[in-house]
Amino acid sequence: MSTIAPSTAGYAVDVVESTDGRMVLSMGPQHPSTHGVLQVITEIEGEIVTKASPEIGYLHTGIEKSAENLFWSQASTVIERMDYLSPLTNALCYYLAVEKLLGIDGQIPERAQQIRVLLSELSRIASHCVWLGTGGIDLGALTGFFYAFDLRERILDLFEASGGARMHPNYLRVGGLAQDLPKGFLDKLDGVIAMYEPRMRDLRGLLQKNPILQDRMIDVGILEAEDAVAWGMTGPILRAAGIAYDVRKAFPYSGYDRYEFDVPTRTEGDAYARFLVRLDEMDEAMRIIRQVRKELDTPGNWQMTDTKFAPPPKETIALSMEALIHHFKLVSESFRVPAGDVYQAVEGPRGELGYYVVSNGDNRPWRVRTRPPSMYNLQVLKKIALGELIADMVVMIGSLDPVFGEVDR
Amino acid sequence: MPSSQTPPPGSTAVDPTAVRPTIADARILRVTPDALIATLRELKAQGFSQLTDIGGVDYLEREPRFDVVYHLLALPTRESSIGDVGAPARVRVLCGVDVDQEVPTAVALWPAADWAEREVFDLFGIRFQDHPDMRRIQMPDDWEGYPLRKDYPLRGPASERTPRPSFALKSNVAAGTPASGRAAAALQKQLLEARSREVKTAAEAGRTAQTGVHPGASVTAGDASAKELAERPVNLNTKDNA
Amino acid sequence: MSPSGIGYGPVAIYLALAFLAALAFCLLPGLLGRRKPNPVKSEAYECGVEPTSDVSGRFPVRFYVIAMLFVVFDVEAASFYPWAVQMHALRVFGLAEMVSFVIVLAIGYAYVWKRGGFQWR
Amino acid sequence: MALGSGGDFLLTTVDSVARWAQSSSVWPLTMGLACCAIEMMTATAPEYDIARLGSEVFRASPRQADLMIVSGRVSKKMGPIVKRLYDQMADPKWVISMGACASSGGVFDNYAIIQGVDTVIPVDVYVPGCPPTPDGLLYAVNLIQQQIKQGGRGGILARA
Repeated sequence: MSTIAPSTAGYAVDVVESTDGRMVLSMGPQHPSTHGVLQVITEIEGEIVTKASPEIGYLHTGIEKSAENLFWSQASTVIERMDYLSPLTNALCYYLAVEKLLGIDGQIPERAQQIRVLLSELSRIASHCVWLGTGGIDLGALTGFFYAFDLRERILDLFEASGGARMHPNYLRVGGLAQDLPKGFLDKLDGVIAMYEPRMRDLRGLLQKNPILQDRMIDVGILEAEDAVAWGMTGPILRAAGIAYDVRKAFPYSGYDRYEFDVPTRTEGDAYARFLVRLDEMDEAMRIIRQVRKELDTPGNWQMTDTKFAPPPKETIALSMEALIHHFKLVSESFRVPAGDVYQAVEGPRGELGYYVVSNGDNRPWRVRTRPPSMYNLQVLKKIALGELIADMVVMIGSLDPVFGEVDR
Repeated sequence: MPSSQTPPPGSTAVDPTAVRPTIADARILRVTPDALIATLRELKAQGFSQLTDIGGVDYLEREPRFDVVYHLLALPTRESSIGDVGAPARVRVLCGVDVDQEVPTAVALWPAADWAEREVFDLFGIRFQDHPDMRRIQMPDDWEGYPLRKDYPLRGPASERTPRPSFALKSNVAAGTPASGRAAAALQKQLLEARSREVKTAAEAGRTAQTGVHPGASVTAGDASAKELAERPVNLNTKDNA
Repeated sequence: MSPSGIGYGPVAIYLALAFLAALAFCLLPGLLGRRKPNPVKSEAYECGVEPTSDVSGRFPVRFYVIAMLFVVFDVEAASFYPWAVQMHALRVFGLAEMVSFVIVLAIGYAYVWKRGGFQWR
Repeated sequence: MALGSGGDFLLTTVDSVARWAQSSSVWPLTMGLACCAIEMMTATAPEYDIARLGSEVFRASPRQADLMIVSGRVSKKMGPIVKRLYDQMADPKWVISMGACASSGGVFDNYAIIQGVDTVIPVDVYVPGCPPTPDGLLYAVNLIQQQIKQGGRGGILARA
C-alpha cells in the first residue's frame, strides 16, 4: 500500500523530448515566481524558449467531488476555497446559479444585492492588489508589494467584519446573506474609500511609468484579439487585446445594471496592456463601490423571508414551534432544489467565472462544474512563450495572473 | 457528513437535462458524438467564436450515461467597444456519451479545448479521438480510476487512504511546545524518557539508534521511507510507555 | 621599515586576518555541521522534481560573448579607481591618460554595439 | 565526546550560542501551496511583519532554508514533491504545518488530498485555522524558536 503517490519519476517530465543541443528544464512546482504550484517544462536553446508545456494538477483538491457530497448551502464552503484571492466571487456565482434553479432569482431583497455587489468589487480590488504586489516582486519592485498589501489589509478588515473570517468569510446564503452588516462597517468602508485614492496614486507613481517595468513588460507575451478569443480568454487578458467583453455589462446580475462604470480596454495585448487594464479596473471597481456606498445607508431586508430556504431569525426559534421546525429541517437535511441544469457566469478578477450546476431534485447538488478562467488564461502560455526569453516567462505568468486553486480545482 | 436520508423515491429526476426549468440562460442543443463536430463547426461558422468551457457530467442510471457539455459564446474577434459586444448569444451543446464511447476532439476548431478535454478524460474516462496529448491533467499520471464518476468513492479507493496517526502524536505539547516554564521542562523530561524507551526498544529490533531525538517529531524521514513512517504507530499511551 | 615609517606590516596582517576569517567561514560549517546524508539529498535540486536532463550538453556560444564583454568593460571600470583616488595629484596628465584609455575602449564598444553583440536574439 | 568537565562547560556554552543564532534567524522555504500561502505572504507584509522574528528571508532553494512552512492543502500529486524538498533541506530543519488542510486534510476529506502532511514528513508545529491569521503563523514561528532554544534538534551537541 503506498501511502503517497509514486515517485516523481513517473510525472509528465519526459513529455518534452529534447532535440539535440536543447536543454529541458522544469520550472517546477516549487518555484519562487510561478505564483503557485505550476510546473512549466520548457525546452530552451540558450535563453530562448523553444517549447513550453505547463503541467498542472499539483493542487487538485477534488472540490467538485466534495461539493457533490455536501448540502446546497454547505457546498459553498469548499467552492469558496477554489479562487482564494476572491472567494466571495465564487460563492456569489454559485448562489446565483442555485437561486436561478430555485426560480427565486427575482426575489432577492435590494439590500442583499447591493452588499453582494459591494463585496465582489472589494474582492476584485483585493485580488488585483495581490497580483500587483507579487507581479512587482517578480520584477524586483518590492515597495509596490508593501503598498498593495497594506491596501488589501484594510479590505480584509471589511471582510472580517462582515462574515467573521479574513479570506473565506462564508457570508452569502441562498436568498441573501448570513447576517446584516455589523455596526461599525460603514465607517470602516468610508476609511477604505478615503484611503484608496492616495494609495493608488502612490502605486501608479511607483510602478506605472517605471522604465524598468516598462522595458520588461512592453511587447512581451503578445496576444491578438483573434487568438485571445480562440484560446478562450476572458477578463483583463481579452480586454487588453481590445474586446470590451465584461459579464457585468453583457449579462448584468445582482443589480449591476444600476451602476455606471466603463470597461477599460487596450489594443496592444502585451503584458503592459494587461497591467494597465487591471489598474484601470481597480479604479472602476472603486467607482462602483462609491455608488453602492450611497445606497447602503437606507436599512432594508438582507435575507429572503421565505423560510423554505432561509432559516428563520435566531430569536424567533426559541419562541415559535414552526420556526424551530423550519430551522431544524433546514439544518439537518437542507432544502431540495427542483431538477434541471443552469449555467451562470460572473465577472471575476481573472475573467468569466461560470458555474454549470445540475440538480436532480435532491438536497445535494448532482454536479457543480466550474468554468475556471485561470485554467484557460494559463493554457495560452503554450502559445505566447515560444521564442521568448526564459526571463520573460516570469513576466508572462505574472501577467496571466493564474490562481492555482481555481486552475486545479 | 450530512445525514444520509435517501430522498423519497421518484422525487429525483434520472435525466435532469430533460426537465427544462424556465431559465433562459442559453440555447440548448443535444447531439450524438458522431454529429458533434459537424454541429460545432456549423455553430462556429454562425459566429460562435469562443468555446468558453467543456464540462463532463455523469448521470449514473441514464442511457447514455455521460454528458459532455460544450459552452459556446458569440464574441466579436476584433477590437470592439461595449456596444459592439452587446449581449453575446450563448449556446450549450450536450453530447450524450456511453461508457466506452469515444468523442471526436474539438481542438482543431478551438485550441482552448485542449486542456478542457484532457480534464474530462482525466476525471470521467471519456477518451477524445486524435487529441494531440491525451494524458491525465489533474491526477498523477499513473492514477487508476476516474474520480468524478458517480461510482467512484468520495475518499478514493481504500488502498490510497492514508492512515490517520493518533491525535496524541499531533498535539502541540507532544511536539515539544512548552505549556509554561517549569511544567514544560517536566513534561519534556517525561516525553524524552518515553521517547528514549521507545527508541531503545526500536534499537533492539535492529533499527539504527537515534540519540537526542526531538520529542514528538518521529525519526527524521531522511532514512525511514514515507511508507514506513506512516505505518509506525508512534503512540505515547501504549503499554510500555505508561 | 620603509622611509615613511609604517611600512606594509599592518597591511599584510590585515590581509592575513581577512584570509583566515574567510577560510574559517568556509571550513567550520563543514567540520562542526552534522552529517545526515540521504540518497535524495545528494541529487540535484530542480524545483522539487527529478532533474529532467543532464546539463552536459554544449552551451550556446552567445553566453561566452556576453561573458567576455562583461570582463572587458568591468575591468575597464575597475581601472578608474586608482585614477579617481589620485585625481588631484595627477592633474592634467592623469586626465589625458584616462581620456585616451576611454576613447580606445569606446571604439571597441561602438563596434560591438553595431555588430549586435549586446542583442541576445 | 569524552571531555572533562571544563570541556563540557565550553561545549554547552557554544551550543547555547549556536541555538541562539539558529533560533533568531529561521529562514523559511518559499513553498506556497494554497490559501494559506496568501496569508503567509501577508505575514511578510508590513502589517504583521515576520521580519521581527528574523524569518523574512524566504529562500527559494531548500539548500538554504531551515524551516519548511507547508502552507496549504497537499494533493496526492504534490506529496512526493513535498517529501523530496524536505529531504533536500539541510539539517537541522523544522516543519510548520500551516492550516487545517496541511495538518489534517481540513474540509477536503476526499481522494485528492493527503490527510495531513505528517503522514509524509515529520511536523514540529501545527497551526490551526483555515487559513490561520498571520499572527497565528507568527506565533508558530515563535514556538519553533522556543523549541530550538529548549533542546531537541539544533545546536551543535545533538548529533541527530
